[in-house]
Amino acid sequence: MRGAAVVLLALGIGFAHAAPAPDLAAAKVAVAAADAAAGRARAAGDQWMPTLAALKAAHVALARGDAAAAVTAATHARHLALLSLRQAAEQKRLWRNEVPRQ
Amino acid sequence: MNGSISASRRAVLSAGAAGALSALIARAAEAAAPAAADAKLYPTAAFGAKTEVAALKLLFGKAPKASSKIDLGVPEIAENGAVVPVTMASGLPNVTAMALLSLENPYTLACAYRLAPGTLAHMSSRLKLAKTTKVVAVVESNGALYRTSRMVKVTLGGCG
Amino acid sequence: MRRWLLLLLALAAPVAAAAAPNPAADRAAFQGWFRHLFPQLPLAKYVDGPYNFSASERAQWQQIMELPPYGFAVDHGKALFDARFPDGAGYASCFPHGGIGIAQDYPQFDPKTGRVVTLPIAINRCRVAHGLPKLKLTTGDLADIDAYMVRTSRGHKIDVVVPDTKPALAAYEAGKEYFYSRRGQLNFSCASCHLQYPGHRVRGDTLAPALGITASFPIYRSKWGNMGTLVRRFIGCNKNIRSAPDKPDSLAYRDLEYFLTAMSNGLPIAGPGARP
Amino acid sequence: MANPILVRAQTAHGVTTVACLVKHPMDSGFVKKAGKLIPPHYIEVIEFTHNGKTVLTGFWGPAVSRNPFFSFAFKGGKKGDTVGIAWVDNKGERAAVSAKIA
Repeated sequence: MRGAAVVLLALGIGFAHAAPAPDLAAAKVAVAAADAAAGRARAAGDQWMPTLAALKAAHVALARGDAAAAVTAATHARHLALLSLRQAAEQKRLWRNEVPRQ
Repeated sequence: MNGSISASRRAVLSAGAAGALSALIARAAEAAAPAAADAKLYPTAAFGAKTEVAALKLLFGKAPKASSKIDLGVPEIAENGAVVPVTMASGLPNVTAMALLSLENPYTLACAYRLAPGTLAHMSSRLKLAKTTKVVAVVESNGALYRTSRMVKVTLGGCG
Repeated sequence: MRRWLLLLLALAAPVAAAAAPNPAADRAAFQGWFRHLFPQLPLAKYVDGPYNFSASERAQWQQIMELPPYGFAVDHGKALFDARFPDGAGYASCFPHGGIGIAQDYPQFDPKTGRVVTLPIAINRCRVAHGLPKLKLTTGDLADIDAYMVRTSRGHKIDVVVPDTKPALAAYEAGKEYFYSRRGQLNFSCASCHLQYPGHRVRGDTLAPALGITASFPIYRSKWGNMGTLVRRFIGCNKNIRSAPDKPDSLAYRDLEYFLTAMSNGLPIAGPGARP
Repeated sequence: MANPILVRAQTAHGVTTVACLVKHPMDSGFVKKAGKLIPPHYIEVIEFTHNGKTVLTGFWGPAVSRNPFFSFAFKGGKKGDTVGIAWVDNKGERAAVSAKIA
């Protein structure tokens, strides 16, 4: 799981840097995608606080017109949300392993 | 006891300080106002001191000797630095004042007490300790100052 | 063929166990786990939480309990509890036995709404029934009223009933799942700390055992400098593991409190409490 | 009741023990809330009397804990005697209470 996070983050950061400066339209798409992922994490009952922090940073950057920063933060937020969704899905099965038995 | 007070007075006058505990309490006794606290008594300068030596000089006008006859009860590790139970007691005769100091706090002097005759040299209070520190207990007995100290470890809580 | 059959049975058994929630069996296993961890510790002592594991912390706590810091809250809570509503009624009218000595029966499952009702939520329901606004569920006046009602119940044995109905058992099971599910960026469950590592330290703090943990709430926490309900602590725990907390009146927290308190049935109410 | 004081005074074997809990924020002036320092607000002088006569005067600095607990003992004092407690803080606010020795 941690490996996956690193790869995803690397991809996200790589994308943000490799692409020619993203425009506001692209930033809006990225923030909307992050919002959607965070919404799914909330619905799954497993939202991470760092997701919310990154999401807020993305919205703030978007509001002041900094498309590059908005894309970076939104990508980070989306990946964190996806990780929490994966954790929630795993725990649907795994939680019973922690229950003490007689 | 009278001797101690006048000695303190002299010391304070010579030190040019405004707030000697002994002298101030002598005034409180003269005023004898029941169930009222007089803000003018507060030894402001002593509470602004940043070292033990300065605080004791301003408060008592003298320096303490080490004593094994003071029981200072502090936890080895504080549960929470904001509420550290501290007890002090002394078997020394004729105790007229007691004080607690925390050497690593922004201001060294934590609290000071003036005891009337018949009041026991035994008390319990709770202090804030900013970090791991030596806590010093000071007792004025028969006009002389005595001190003892103990370390308290203050850890950061993990469970926000 | 026989081997296949055995394997099928082995696979089916845990699934069957999962299908039918059984609070009594869960409680036996839960309390059994703690007896296994601390064979010397009598059941009723669990309500002292972290103070079972360090003589020095226990001594500090006992000094603080000489004149407990929640004293103001209990007095204030009693004054609020005894005050009349504008319609002439009072909190006493909303509860059995006039609200005195009943904290051990909460949380309860309300079949009408299909929801778990904790004591703080019941206090707010009483207000709403008499035309008053709800109070904040985490701290302040409501925590003080809670403190007073819990104080009148001290020593009463916790007796949370999970009715043998589908919705009640579902709420119970949801609370159980919440307790054991890892969440947050740090990947901790409630059980990770309070079932697997009670008595161990997280930096400066000693972890309380989950058994009996609800018995001392609401608590005066030195770190807060005032009173807080169990939900306030849930929120704090969630933040500690980098998990976005739920709303104080969320079903998640109600169900969690339901499960957690039901696991402590038989232990005495010890609240309100004082913690670092 | 804005600033209550809880008192317990008990006498045994000729010694009276007084314990009190004082409701006060005891703000040190070093703690920040929302980025701003909370101004210092602490009790400076606390006076304990037995039947109107001072038995102990305390001087507190900001290092005394919030909602302070304090206990001490004095010789003498009978059941039914009055113990008085009065304090004044650095803002000039004050409170007083008296209790009977039990």
